[in-house]
This record gives sequence, structure tokens and C-alpha cells, in this order.
Amino acid sequence: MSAELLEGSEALAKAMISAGCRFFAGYPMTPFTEVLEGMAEHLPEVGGTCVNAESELEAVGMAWGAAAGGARAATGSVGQGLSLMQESIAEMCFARLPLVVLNMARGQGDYFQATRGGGHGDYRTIALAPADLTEAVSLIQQAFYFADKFRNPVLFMGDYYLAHVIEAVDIGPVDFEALPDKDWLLDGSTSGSGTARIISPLMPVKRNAEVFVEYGDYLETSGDKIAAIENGMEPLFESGHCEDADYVVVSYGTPARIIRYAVDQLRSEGVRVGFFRPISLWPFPSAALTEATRTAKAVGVYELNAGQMVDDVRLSLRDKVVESIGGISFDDSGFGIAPELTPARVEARIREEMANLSNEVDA
Amino acid sequence: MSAELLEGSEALAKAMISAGCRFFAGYPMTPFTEVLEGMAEHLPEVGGTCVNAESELEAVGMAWGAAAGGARAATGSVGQGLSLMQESIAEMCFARLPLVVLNMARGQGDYFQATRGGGHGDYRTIALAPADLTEAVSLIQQAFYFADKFRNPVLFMGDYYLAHVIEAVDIGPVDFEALPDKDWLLDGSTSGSGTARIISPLMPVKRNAEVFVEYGDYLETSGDKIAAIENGMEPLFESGHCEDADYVVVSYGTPARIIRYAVDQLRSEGVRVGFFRPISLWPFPSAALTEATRTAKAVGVYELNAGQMVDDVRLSLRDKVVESIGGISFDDSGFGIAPELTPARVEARIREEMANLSNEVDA
Amino acid sequence: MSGALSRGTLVIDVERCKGCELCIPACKPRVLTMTTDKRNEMGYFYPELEPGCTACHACALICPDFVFQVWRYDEAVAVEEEGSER
Amino acid sequence: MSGALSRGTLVIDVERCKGCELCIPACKPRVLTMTTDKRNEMGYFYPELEPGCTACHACALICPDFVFQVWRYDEAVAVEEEGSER
Amino acid sequence: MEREILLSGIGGQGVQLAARSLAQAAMREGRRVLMFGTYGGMMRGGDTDATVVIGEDSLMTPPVVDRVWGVIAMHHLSWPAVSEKLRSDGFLLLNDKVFQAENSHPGPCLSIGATAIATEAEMPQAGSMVALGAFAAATNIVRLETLLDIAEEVLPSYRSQFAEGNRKAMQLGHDAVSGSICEAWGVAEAVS
Amino acid sequence: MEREILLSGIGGQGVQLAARSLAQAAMREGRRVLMFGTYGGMMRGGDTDATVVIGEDSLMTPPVVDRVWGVIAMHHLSWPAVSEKLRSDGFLLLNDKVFQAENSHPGPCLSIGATAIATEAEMPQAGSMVALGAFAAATNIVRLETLLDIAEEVLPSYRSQFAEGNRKAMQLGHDAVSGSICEAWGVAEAVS
Amino acid sequence: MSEILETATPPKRKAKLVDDFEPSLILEGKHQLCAGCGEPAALRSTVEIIDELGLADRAIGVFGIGCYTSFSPVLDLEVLQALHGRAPSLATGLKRVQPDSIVFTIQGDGDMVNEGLQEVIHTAARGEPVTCVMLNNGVFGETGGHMTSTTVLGQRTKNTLEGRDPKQHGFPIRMAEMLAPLDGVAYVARGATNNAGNIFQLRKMLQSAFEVQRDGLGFSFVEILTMCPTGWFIQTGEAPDYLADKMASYHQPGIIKDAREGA
Amino acid sequence: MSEILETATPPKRKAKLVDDFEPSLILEGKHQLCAGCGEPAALRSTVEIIDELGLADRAIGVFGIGCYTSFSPVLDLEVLQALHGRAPSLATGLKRVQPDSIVFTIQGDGDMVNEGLQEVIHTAARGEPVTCVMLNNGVFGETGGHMTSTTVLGQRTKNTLEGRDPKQHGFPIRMAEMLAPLDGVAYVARGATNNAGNIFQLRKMLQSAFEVQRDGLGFSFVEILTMCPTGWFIQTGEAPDYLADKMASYHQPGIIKDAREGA
Ligand SMILES: Cc1ncc(C[n+]2csc(CCOP(=O)(O)OP(=O)(O)O)c2C)c(N)n1
Ligand SMILES: Cc1ncc(C[n+]2csc(CCOP(=O)(O)OP(=O)(O)O)c2C)c(N)n1
Ligand code: SF4
Ligand code: SF4
Ligand code: SF4
Ligand code: SF4
Ligand code: SF4
Ligand code: SF4
Ligand SMILES: [Mg+2]
Ligand SMILES: [Mg+2]
Repeated sequence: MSAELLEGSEALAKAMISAGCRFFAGYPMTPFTEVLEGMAEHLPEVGGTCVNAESELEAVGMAWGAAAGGARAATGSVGQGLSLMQESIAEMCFARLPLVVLNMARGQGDYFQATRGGGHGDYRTIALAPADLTEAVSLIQQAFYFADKFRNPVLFMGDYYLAHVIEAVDIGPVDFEALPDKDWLLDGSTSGSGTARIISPLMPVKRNAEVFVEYGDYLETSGDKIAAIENGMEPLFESGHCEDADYVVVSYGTPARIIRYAVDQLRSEGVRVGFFRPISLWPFPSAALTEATRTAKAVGVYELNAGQMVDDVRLSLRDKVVESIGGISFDDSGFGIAPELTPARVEARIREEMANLSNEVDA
Repeated sequence: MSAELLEGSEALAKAMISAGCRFFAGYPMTPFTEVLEGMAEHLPEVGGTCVNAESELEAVGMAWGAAAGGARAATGSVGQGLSLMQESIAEMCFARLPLVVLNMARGQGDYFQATRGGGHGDYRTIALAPADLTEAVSLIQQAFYFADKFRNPVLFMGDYYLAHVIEAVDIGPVDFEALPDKDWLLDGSTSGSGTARIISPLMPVKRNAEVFVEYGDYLETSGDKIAAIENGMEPLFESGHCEDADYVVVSYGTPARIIRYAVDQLRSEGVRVGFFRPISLWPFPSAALTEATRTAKAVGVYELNAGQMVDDVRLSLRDKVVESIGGISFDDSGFGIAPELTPARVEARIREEMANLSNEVDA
Repeated sequence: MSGALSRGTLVIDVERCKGCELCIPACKPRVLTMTTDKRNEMGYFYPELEPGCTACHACALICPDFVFQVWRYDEAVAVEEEGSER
Repeated sequence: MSGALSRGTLVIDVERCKGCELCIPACKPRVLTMTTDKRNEMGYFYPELEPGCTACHACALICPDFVFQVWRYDEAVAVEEEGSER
Repeated sequence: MEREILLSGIGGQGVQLAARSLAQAAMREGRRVLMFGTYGGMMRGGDTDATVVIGEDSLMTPPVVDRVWGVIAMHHLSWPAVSEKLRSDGFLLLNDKVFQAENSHPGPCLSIGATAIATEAEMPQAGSMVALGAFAAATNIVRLETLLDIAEEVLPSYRSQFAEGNRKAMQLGHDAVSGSICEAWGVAEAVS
Repeated sequence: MEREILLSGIGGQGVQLAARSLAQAAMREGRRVLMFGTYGGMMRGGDTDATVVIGEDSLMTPPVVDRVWGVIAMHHLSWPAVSEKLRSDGFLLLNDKVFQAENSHPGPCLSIGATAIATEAEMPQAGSMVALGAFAAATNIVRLETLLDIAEEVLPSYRSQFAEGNRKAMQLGHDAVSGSICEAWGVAEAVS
Repeated sequence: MSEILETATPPKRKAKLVDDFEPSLILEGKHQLCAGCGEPAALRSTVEIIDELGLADRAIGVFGIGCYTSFSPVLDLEVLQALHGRAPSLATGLKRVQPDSIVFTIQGDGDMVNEGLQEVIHTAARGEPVTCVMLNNGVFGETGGHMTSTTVLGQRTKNTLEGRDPKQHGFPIRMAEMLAPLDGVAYVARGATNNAGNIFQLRKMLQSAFEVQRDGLGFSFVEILTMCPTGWFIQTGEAPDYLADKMASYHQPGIIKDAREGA
Repeated sequence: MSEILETATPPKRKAKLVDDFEPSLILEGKHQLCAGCGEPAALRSTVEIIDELGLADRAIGVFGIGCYTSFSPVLDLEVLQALHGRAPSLATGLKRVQPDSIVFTIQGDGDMVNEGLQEVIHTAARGEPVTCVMLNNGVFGETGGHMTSTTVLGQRTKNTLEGRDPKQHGFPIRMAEMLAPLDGVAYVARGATNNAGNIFQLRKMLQSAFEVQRDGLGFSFVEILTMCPTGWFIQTGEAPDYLADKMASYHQPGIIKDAREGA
């Protein structure tokens, strides 16, 4: 397949389909609406189903049902709609069901929601955040793979830029290690057999199972499920110019694309700055970050929010100076377009921080 | 008022009423149901209204309306029900409305939800967690005070133990510094006056206000609202036996009550252990914790979950060894009764950790 | 009702019974009666069968605790002569 | 319709008009017509008034952009003589 | 001195009400009290227990305890868990006939047919109240009169019709015990 | 070389479509492209702009830029923001008559009555397409034929009936410019 | 007093088994629901009808949250356990990807008419070819017997001990009647478990509902009035009559819509 | 062609002002809704009726989220801005603590019949003395014109460009008819803004609805069919007829319930 000029939302839709997604349900909310439209247009072409659900709660419910039926299923919204889905997302972790959930976020205020789980109880969802469309179409395919592999919902974090940027992208299916058959899916075929299946957040097996698991014991396995993912996947990241950097800027998503550009510019002027970009927000690439910031005197976290990822950076780098250098920035659309997010302003911000830094070192 | 023998849920209800709460809405879910029943019984006695809402979403919506009408209002559920309320709780922060939200949690898996906000965007809610009933009836009154003072929802974190423990408690109204009148409440009286009020998460004023605030600018104020609370209140905590402790155990809620007892026992045997209990989970008492752990060689975080508050402890104590020493524990009720949570087991756990510690120190 | 023809009979797992009495009015020929003295392990009174069962299985359908096994005789049984046999 | 009696008249804030034409059929006496040549600042055609307005305010009630101010004359005006005055 | 009493049984509200009555009576007699009950399992009809702590001053004991001074055991099914907690010198009251496990408690023990007595009196559900009456008689932890006094106030208003029956049950239990077996407070310590 | 072109106007889809057409045509001509559009305000009818980046190789430029090489300015209302971005030697195409602000751009500039031409041709909404045709003529950033070629594929299927009109608009714009004013690629650089 | 027969063992005479202790498709009959509860009979009828129709090897039950949930691990049918209120949406997604399966929900009145009211209405309006079964006892049984949106006026519940009063508690919703007019709905009926006759009727309704699904005719719905003596604060033996007098006079049993009739 | 009158300034002759540019209780008439949108007229009628009934100094509007939301900061009435779908619950809480106020919601079909369907049904069933006003254009206007749960069969929307097809998209819900049978509901009517006659009718309906609330008779509901040429993908001038032909034949205007009639 050769490159096609596509708007982000449509490219994401096509990539999901390429990953084998055959069920999608969603409720409009800009800029998630655009992805929903893409799925509504293209899923039927491959015999898949896209339901314009009547609300976010119903959307995630439908996706839950489809996932239980063995289909690669996805849903999504913006952070606000995801707030409504928190009960379901948490409980799908407990029910051990795969699902891909898109948060086409407005700004970056949903980092906590994505990485700490906004729901109840002990669960985590893998959260993947691409910086550009080329990466996004591959990463979203990975999302389905991880979801199936770990039988756990996976969050895909996009934003208005990603939904609307138009780029030439190549959407071939990405190859992954083969996964075992879904021998747990529901299709009715085991009904009446004496060993009919169950998928439930309350229990993993029917009462007549060889080893019946009591509710309390099942609840206690939540931590194991989290550990299984942490041990089962390498955190994803990108870094650049870090080898000898005095200062490293950590950023994710579209802002990281601008940071990358600005750092490149600064480097071309001889400024010893590097950048680090977590691609998986959870599991967070702590070890890689530690390595990348070895020479750094300080680390700046550029995120378009009041300071959220900075916690993970601080937790990773316990003995470094870590500062928030981003901030909330919105235009009047509220869609997450950030007036502050331009190469020039970002560059200026980094210069300013580095100047403070050398002042402090001097002082 | 003299002490009365009350079950926790009823005591909480009476304390809320004593704090001036006049509107409550909720949907049953053990062990929140019990508080709802208490409110349904006692609110009408003082002319208040308790609505048995048809769902958690409707409950928080009703409470939102009542808060906008100027009443001291509250709602709640367990963590699962709170998951459903996340959109509303987040947006009530943006709308600058006071509200008290009870999370009569099952276990302690909702720490992240409570302290990071499970919803979208940049907001935080004060989160208060008492360890026993006497404290609870005073703290819940404080919750209403803080909610009004900061015009922000406040979470009150209880659990099954708190709902069901029966103790003799004194529920007199607690005195607080006087608060300004709610000159923003809606009662219809400013309608048609040319300066009719508005309460909205999208904007603070009507278009004809002297200073109209654009949506983008309003969104950008979220961080200020968070800072206003952080600067406007002292984090709450309790500590004991920390002066010369080699080891400090950090714990909140009912488990902290058991920890406190166990640490007392250990101290009586000469073991140099202390305990620290955040009462406000957000803002987290970082400074106090730093002070309390001055002499400690290591810090253990005992929480009945897979490790959540430990992040805040690590963020507070950047250069200390901080270990999770709790874990998920549930009986088959699923209500949050923890078989692991007994004085003897907790005591053994602390001894074990302290032994490791001296081994490490020796090695 | 002695002398009634029984077209069926029951096995009653009295230990499952929670004494709710729903089976009593459900039985058209009124051949079920609750004990008034005997209780099962859980402390509940439970039903007993008199002759005249029609094997209609109404009792089974309404019983919340699946206490009954219902049998239909190939040939109806005149219980005055048979009753004592079992 | 020249020669019609006008019981009312309008002030039309043409700059607000978005040219939707909802007012045209709403006007019973059919005294509103859209421009076909002139456009406002936003580039829209807009309605103009001919004699015969009844001040029924139907146009105002339906107009999404609140383009009309409606006046009712104390006495009806024969426009053939008055029209040019304004 | 703090006295921990664990009441345990299967299903129903009986055990909880008995515990609540004990706590209420102790408080009425001027003591500090704390009580915490649990129901086993999500399902209806599981086992249920309640711990009551009674003492003179501000209580140190948390609602969850490892060791108790007294036990009222209504059913053998919960006995294994319960027996672990009873101090070897603690006092055990057993519900005779219903209770069918081996009981090797080394300390003072009293076995009465609480459920049988209650059933006899046409109140089969009131076994726990009979046991409580007996427990009070055997330990003097609270006075019978106090128990009778608080019988109504511990019930929700819509159940107040049961107060009389409960009084009768406690009375019957009390009467079934011939005298104190294991004094809770020692004679001198009793609060007036 | 990377060329950034900013198209800006008020309301409607016209500007976005013109930008999309430019990007599609450039890609058809073998170049790398990137485009990003925004709509001002939540409300309908606000200002809208779109940035198109065209280059030879893998693009470095992110979707958000501070400086652009070319501007198509359809309306003066968005001019203040736009003017800041245009490089002093960049190329400016103005929508004459509609555009009513002062324009002090020091570099090459062309002013044509795009909306007027479109209105003339009974397609008042197609002003941006006229401007795009003119821009292509003035810069040779893409060829007119390519623009005409892709006119249908840039439309959603339910709007394909507008392709013909858009072709006509681009043609009219192209015809309104007498020759190249500011070559985008230099003659040599044009990809075949 | 009549003679008492021995009923400890199966008959020695030739006889055919009509009903066994564990109804078909129920793995374990012993359960912890209350004495006199109407839900086990409703569930039994539902799964037995599935069996009788020969649909057992392709049926999937989607369970809501209420007392009936304790049956979710004991059915010999595939079960998808939903959250409280959400079953119809799960059923929708499941049926869409497994169109040959027979998908039904089991929900209580609290689950369906309170927490998840809009889920079932939307599913019905879409004409989703699934069968929703509601066990209507007019209370949240599991949480202790509180009023729901179907509690009839005058009904006793934990928070309406004097009976539901419209001034304080609003009016009940008739679920079957609300769904029936929707165009996507092919079959709607209301049955009851308070006596054997009603159970026989109910089984016919369930049969129709599953036939409608099997034949792809649209959404089908069976509401079942069930006794909850615990939540009604009455004796188990009084519950059937209480159901008839209080509930059934408002929520009237019967076939409310059968789109096949016209055909 | 007839003579064109000058209409730039008020008449010099003696005349009375019947309607001003900014309708009463609207602070700023200029707005950014689309040309030909039916919502401004619906809102105008609603607030003018409140004014006419003398209720302006105690009315509070609770706004949902849709295109109409842009009016929430420009009304000279107190406004409580709700989240999408949640307005009826907010209205409930507000009215309970301010029982002397007149509380109404403004919601779209997407807001009320999709996202928040159960909120309004529960509120209605409770007989909450508030007035819910639904602006029904059969689409999510604001997000770009997608189908909602009221979109009629055959209606064009962004995701049903060939018209809504029940096989793919299910059937619409008639909101007014769904609410009317509920016992707590005192008044239900459906109006339209597609022509002046309908607007006059609509105003009478709104008047009745607010009278019902004022007099404490229960829940009242007015559904208003409004044009959305943008979401219907048609010309503004065609929208009124499109409304009449497509929508109004399914969602029929008229007074559907008036509990006062019986009285
Ligand atoms: C989101 C959510 N809210 C509340 C609960 C608590 N809850 C469990 S069962 C139940 C009531 C069930 O009522 P119903 O569906 O009528 O079933 P019944 O118990 O009467 O059979 C409630 C409120 C829950 N599990 N989830
Ligand atoms: C929870 C949530 N989901 C989705 C949205 C996005 N959204 C905003 S307006 C709207 C549709 C509004 O439709 P309707 O109420 O019919 O109003 P209209 O725009 O047609 O006037 C949607 C889906 C939202 N704001 N909140
Ligand atoms: S099978 Fe019928 S006749 Fe026999 S006992 Fe049961 S209900 Fe009575
Ligand atoms: S219906 Fe069943 S449980 Fe109830 S009394 Fe009869 S046999 Fe016992
Ligand atoms: S007021 Fe009536 S008659 Fe006059 S222009 Fe308007 S609609 Fe026509
Ligand atoms: S209804 Fe209003 S906006 Fe539409 S054409 Fe007439 S005056 Fe213009
Ligand atoms: S509470 Fe009611 S519904 Fe639940 S098991 Fe008991 S009787 Fe059945
Ligand atoms: S999209 Fe539709 S409802 Fe929204 S403003 Fe435009 S015409 Fe009105
Ligand atoms: Mg129920
Ligand atoms: Mg709409």
C-alpha cells in the first residue's frame, strides 16, 4: 500500500481497520467525532459494524459486548466523554477484556485520567501517545495488539492536531507476534455443554469450574494483572540529542513534535539541549528517561496542563531537578488548540529555563 | 449535645445535617446505602430534602442543581459510583460550585481517583479521610466549610468500617470562620434585572459583564483554582512517635487506625517506629511528612491497594527509601473488609520490614 | 383425600427448603402441606406430600429453591393400597 | 401592491441578516422581498419592505437573527402618498 | 480494662441486634463502647459476626481485633474463625444443639439451648437474644434490667413491635443460667 | 526546501477546501505535504485558517508554524494574526474589495477580486478557490492542470456535484493573473 | 389429616422424570436468595424455554446487577456479566458481532428502570434483535429493599414503609407500556411468578419473545413481576397476593404487543 | 415590482413599538448560529412568554449542550449551564431548594433523547414541577449534523445522507408521546418554528406549560421542532417545508396532554 494524503481522523480510522478492528461505537464530540465519522464510513466496507451510540456510556457498553464476542473493538471520545466511561473501563480491566479506547483529547489535562485510571479500584490501562500521524497509524495498530495480548483496555491518546493534520501516510497492516486464539470469547457455542463460559468482572469462572475463584480472591488478583503488563511490555519512548545534554525537555503527544523541532533548531545553534518523549505514558519509560538524562543538570517537563506528567518524571528521577515548563493553553474553541504551542514560543521557553539554570549554577 | 451511640452511617448523616447540609441525593450501593438511609430519615426532620435518585449520574446532577441554588448539598456513592460521576465532579470544579461527595469506598483502590481526579482536565478536589468516627463527624463538617470556602467539590473518604462501626459520638455543629454570602446563587431574583447571574463550567459571567471572559481564557484559569486551594488551606495530618523513629509507617483511613494501635503496641515494646497519617489526601501534607520522617531510615506505606498513595509519599520524600508494605485485601463480600487488616498482622508486617531494614543496614 | 389416585409423586429435598410456603397454594389438588412440628437443618418447616399428586409440576415451577423432583407414573397409583409401600 | 394601506412598518437591520429567507413566506401580506442584487457586509441578500405591512410581527417571530424592529402606526398609512416621505 | 466480646452466627439480623443491645446497655451503664459487625459474603444468608468492645475510658482497641475476652457462638459454621480469637482464659457461650463442632476451649464455657428456648417460646429467630440474656447472667457484663430497658430503642421504628418478644427472650436466657460463671468486671469494678 | 502557505478567511469551508486542494495537488506532483487547519471559536462562522507545508523530503516543519512563505488572505478580520507570520520576503495574495485593512507587506503582493469574480460567476462561496487558482498562477507552486485534476477527489462524495464549479473557479482565478510573480520553486526545482 | 407419603427417594414404580432438582441449564440449584423470592422461578422459566426451543447451544445471557446476579456463575449458558444498568448495550455489541447467537438480558427493575433506563429504550428503538427480560419486584432487593422507578403507589419498601406516596416519591413507570409503542419493538409482554397459572402464561410469553428473536423480527421484551418478601417487609406466604393486589393492578400482566399478529 | 420602503430608521409618524431587535430578556441578539436556524425563534418565544406571564423575575433556565448553548450567556435570565444530557437533574435539585422559582430546561434532541434520555423520563415520572423545553431538529447540530434518536426515517443527516434507514439506524423515538402517559406529567405539547402560524401556536403551548408549573400542577414539557438546514444538508429556504413534510408527519405538532382539561 502506498502513501495516501489523509486527514488524521480518517487515517486513524483506516489504521484501526487495518489492525482488524471490526466493531466501533462512539458518540460525537469534537475532535473525536471526526474519527467516528471515519469509522462509520469505512468499517462497513470490510463487513464491520460502526454504531452511532446514543451516549458515551452506551458506546463503551456496546464495545464491551463486541469485545466479549471476540471482535477487535474500539470506542472513544474526548477526556470528558471518557470521564463518563470510567466505571466501564475500570471494570473491563477486572473482566479481562481487550478494548481500544481513543481519547482525542482537548489539551493535555487528561494525563492523570489516562495513567492513574480515573475509575475505581486497582487497575491500569496502557496509554499510548503518538506525536505525529505516521507514528499514530502504527501505534494504534499496536494498541489492538496490546489489548489482546494483555486482555486489558488500552488507551490511545490523540488530540485536535492529530485529528486534523493532513499528511501522506502509509496504512499497511503492521505485523506482530501471533497471539493465542480467543478461547474465552462468547458465541453461544459452549452453552449447554456443562462448561459454558462466563466473562465477568466479578469472577473468572463458573461455579462448577475445577478451581472456583471466590470474589474476594478475585479482587485480590488486580495487582497481578497490573504487574503482568508492566513485566510483559517494554515502555516506549523516543529521545534525541540527549547524550551530552545539559538540559532535557520531556514532552508527549503533539507538543513533543514541536519540542523536537525546537530542540533540533537549538542544537543547530549549539545549545546543549535534548528531548525525551514517552510514547507509552503507562507503563512510563522511567529507566530510559533515567538513562537519557544522565548528563542533564535539570529536566523540564513541557505539557499543556497544570502539571501532571511531571509527577511521573519526578518519580522516575528522584535526584534530579525537575521543573514544569508548560502550562494550560487554550484558544476559544476549547478544542485543545494551544496558542502557546508554536516553535518560537517553545524555543524561547527552553532558552529562558536554560538561562535560569546557568544563572543558578553560576550563583 | 451529649454523646449518642450511633452507627457510622447514621452519625455521618447527622453530622452533615449539623453542618447545614440541606440537600442530599444518592443511589444505593453498600456501604454508601447506609448513609443515604440516614439522610433520608433525618433530613426531612430539619426541612431538608433527600432524593433517592434514579442513578449516580442523576444524583450528582441533582446535587449540582441544589448547590447552584445555594443549599449546602452532598451526594456520594462508593468508588464505582463515583466513576460514573467523574464528568460532573470535574465540571463542577470548572463551574466553581461547592459540593461534598462521599466515597464510602470498598477498599482503598480509589486513592488515585480521589487525589488525581478521575475526570478530565485540570482540576483537583480536596479529599479528606478520617480514621475513626469521632474524627469523621467533625471532618465531614469541615468538608462543607472547605467546599463553600473554595467553591469546589470536596471528597470525603469513608469505608465499610466507618459506615458500620458503632461508637458513642457527639455531633454538635463545629464552628468555622464565617464565610461570605453566596452572592452567586441562583434563585431567579436577578432575572430580568439586566445583570442576571450565570453558573456555568464554560464561563464565569454573562456576555454583558463589565469584563467578559472568553472560553479559552476561562479554561486557562483552571490552574489558578488549584493553586488557590493549595495556598488557602493547611494540609491536615496526624503523626505519632515520629521524633526518634527509625521507621515511619504512612497510612490513611481506617487502616491508619489499626496502624496507630499497632505502632502504640510496638512502642510499648521499645521498637522505634512512628506513624504518619495524612488526613487531607489532597492537598497532601508533604511538608509535615518530611518533618515527621526526619530521623527515619525508611518509610513504609501501608495502604489496602496495589500501591497508590506511595506515589505521593515518594513525591514528598525524594531522598528517602519508601516502600509499599500494604496490598489488596478483600473478603468475599467485596465491600472492602480486609482479612489482612488486623492489629496482629499489621504489627507483624511492620516488624518484618524493620528487620529487613536493619539487615540492609548491617549488610 | 385418602383414596385419591396419584398420577405422580415427588422427591422432596427438604434440606434445601426455606419454608416460604409458595408451593402450598400452587398445588391445585392441595396435596402439599407444611410441617408444623418438624424443621430442617436450617430451621425451616417444609412441605410434605399427600396422595393425589397429578405431576403437574406447578410446585416445582414456583419453588424458589428447587426443592422438588417430580415424577409422573406410567400408570396412576391408587394410593390407599400403595401408599404404605414406599 | 402599491396603494396598499400600511398599518405598520419595520426597521430592518440588514447587517444582521444571514439571508435565510424565512421571513419571506412568513409575511402573510407578502410585503417582504429579498434583494437580488444588493448584499450586506457578510455577503448575504436581505429582505426589503413594500407597502402593506400589517405589523403582525410574524417576520420578527421567525427571523433567527432578530433583524426586524416592528412598529404599529397609530393610524394606518396610505403609502402611495406617504411612501416617499421617509 | 477493655472487654472484647465476639458474637457470631449464620444469617439473619439476630446476632447484630444482640451485639447492638449489648453495646447500648453497656453505654447506658456508663461505659465506653465500640461495635463492629460484618456479614460474610455478598450473598444473603452467609455468616455474620459482631465485635463489641466495652471499657472504662477512651478505648484504644480498634474495630478489628485479633483476640477477644468473650464469645457468643450461635453456629458451628463460623466456629473455626471464632475459636482462633478467643483468649484461652476467655469466656465462651455456646448455642447448644445447633452447635455441632468440637469445642476444645480450655477456659470457662457455658452451653445453653438458646435457639431451642427461643423456638419453644414461638420466636425461633430470637435465639441470639436468649443467648445474650444468658451471657449477661453468666458474666454480669451488663445488667438484665438495662438490657430490658434498651430493648425498644435499639430497634428501628418499623420493628418496634418486636421489642416485647426480645425482652422475653433475654429474660428466658437470663433465667436459664443459675449464676455468674466468669465475672466481666469483678464485683468491685461494676459501674453503679 | 519547504514552503509554508497560510490560507485565512472567515466562516465556511472554502478556505479549508482550497488548502486541501493545494496539498493534494502538491502531493500529486510528487512533493511531501502537511496541512493543518483551525476554526476560530466554538461558534459557527468564526475565522478559519489552514497552513500547508510543501517540500521535497521528509518534512521537519510541524503542523504549527510561526513563519510562512506565502499567504492567501480572504478577509481583513484575520489579517492581524496572519500578517505577523508572513516573512518579509514572502508572497501575499489578497482578496480585493472584501479585504479592507491596511496592508503594509513589503514583499511581493497580488490583489485580486476573488470573491467578486466568484460572485460574478454565480458561485459566491467559491472565492477561495478563485484565489487558489490565482495563487498557483502567481507562484507556480502547483500547476493548474493538477488542481483541476484533483478537484473531485478532495470533495466528500456527497458534495462531488461541486467539483465542476470549483474547477471553473480555479480556472477563473488562474486566468485573472497574467503571469508568475514569485516563483515557489524556481524553474529548475519543479518536480516533473 | 391425610396420610403423608414418603418422598425421600425416587419412586420404585415405573415413572418418568418431569422435573429434576437442578432445572435444565442450571448447574447448581442451591443458592442464597431469600425464602419466597420470585426470581429463581423466573430464571428457571427463562432458561427452560431456551432449552425447549432448542436454542440452548447458541444462547448467551447478559446479566445485570441485582439479587439475580448470583445466578450468573451457575447457569450452563454462556454469560456476559454487565455492570448495573448496562446490559442492553453489551447485548447490542455482542449480538452485532455474533448475529447467530441468541442474546438475552436478565435485569431487575432497579437495573433496567433506574440505573439503565435509557439503555433499554435506545436498544428497543433501534430494534436490536435481542430479548430483554426484566425481573420486576419494585425494589432494589439486593441493597436492602429500596423503592425503584417501578414501585407502585402504596407499595411498602425500605424507604416507603408507609407505602409509596406520589407527593414525596413521584410516580412509577410502566416499563412494558413505555417500550411497546416504539417502532423497533416486536414483542412485549408482562408475566408474573406469583402463582402457577401465571408461570404457565409467562412461559408462553418467554417462548414468543425468543421466537421473535430467533426469527429476526426485532426487539422483544418480557417483564416478570416477582415477589420480594424481604424488600416488601412482609411474610413470604403473603407475597403472592401482595403482588396480585398491589403490583399487578398497576403493572397489568398480559401480552402488550406482538408484531407477528398483524403478519 | 412594488415600491420599496425606507427601513433604516424608525418611522416619523406616530407608531408603537411592537418588537425590538433584541427580544425581551435577550441581552444581545447578534449570534453565530447558522442562517435559517430554528432555534433562535424557539428561544425567543420561550423567554418572551416567561416575560408575558410576569415570571421573569423568578425564572431560571437550565441549559443543555447544543447550538442553543451559545444563548446561555446572553439571556437576561439566571442561567444554570448543565452538561450535555444532565439538565433535568440539575433542574430538579434547583427547584427543590428554590421552590418559588420557575425552572425550565432548554435542551436539544441530542441532549435530551440521546445523552440524557433517562434524566428527563425520571424527572417527568417524579412529577417534578419544572418545564422541559426540547428543541428538536433531529440532529446533533453542533457537532456537524449527525443523526439523533429523533431523526425520522428518511431524514438526511451527516451519517444518513441517503436518509435514515431503520435497518441500519433503527427507529426514531417520539419524545412527547413517550412522556405523556407518565402519571407525574401534567402538560405535554409539540410545536414548531417552521412558519408563523406554528410559532403562534407554540407560544400558547409554552404559556400553558409555564402556567402549569406556576400553579404547581406537575411536570410540563414542550417539544419544539426547529429547522437545521446545516445538519439537514439543504438550503435554508427549503427547511420549513422539509420540517413539515419529513419531521412533522412523524412528530405531530399539537397538545398531547393537558391535565388541567379534566379539572
Ligand atoms: C453503578 C452501581 N450502582 C449501584 C450498585 C449497587 N446495587 C447493586 S444491586 C442494586 C439494586 C438491584 O436492583 P434490581 O435490579 O431491581 O435487582 P433486585 O436486587 O431487586 O433483584 C444496586 C443499586 C451497583 N452495583 N452499581
Ligand atoms: C458528554 C458529552 N458528549 C458529547 C458532547 C458533544 N456535543 C456537544 S453538542 C452535541 C450535540 C447537541 O445536539 P442537540 O442537543 O440536538 O443540539 P443541537 O446542536 O442540535 O442544537 C454533542 C454531541 C458533549 N458536549 N458532552
Ligand atoms: S406436581 Fe402438581 S399436584 Fe403434584 S405436588 Fe406438585 S403441584 Fe401438587
Ligand atoms: S416453595 Fe420450595 S422453598 Fe418454599 S416452602 Fe415450598 S418447598 Fe420450601
Ligand atoms: S410585520 Fe407582518 S406584515 Fe409586516 S412585514 Fe412583518 S410579517 Fe409582513
Ligand atoms: S429571516 Fe431574518 S435572517 Fe432570514 S432572511 Fe429574513 S431577515 Fe434575513
Ligand atoms: S431481597 Fe428480594 S429479590 Fe433479593 S433475594 Fe431476597 S426476596 Fe429475592
Ligand atoms: S447546526 Fe443546525 S441547529 Fe446548529 S446553528 Fe446551525 S442550523 Fe442551527
Ligand atoms: Mg428489583
Ligand atoms: Mg438537535
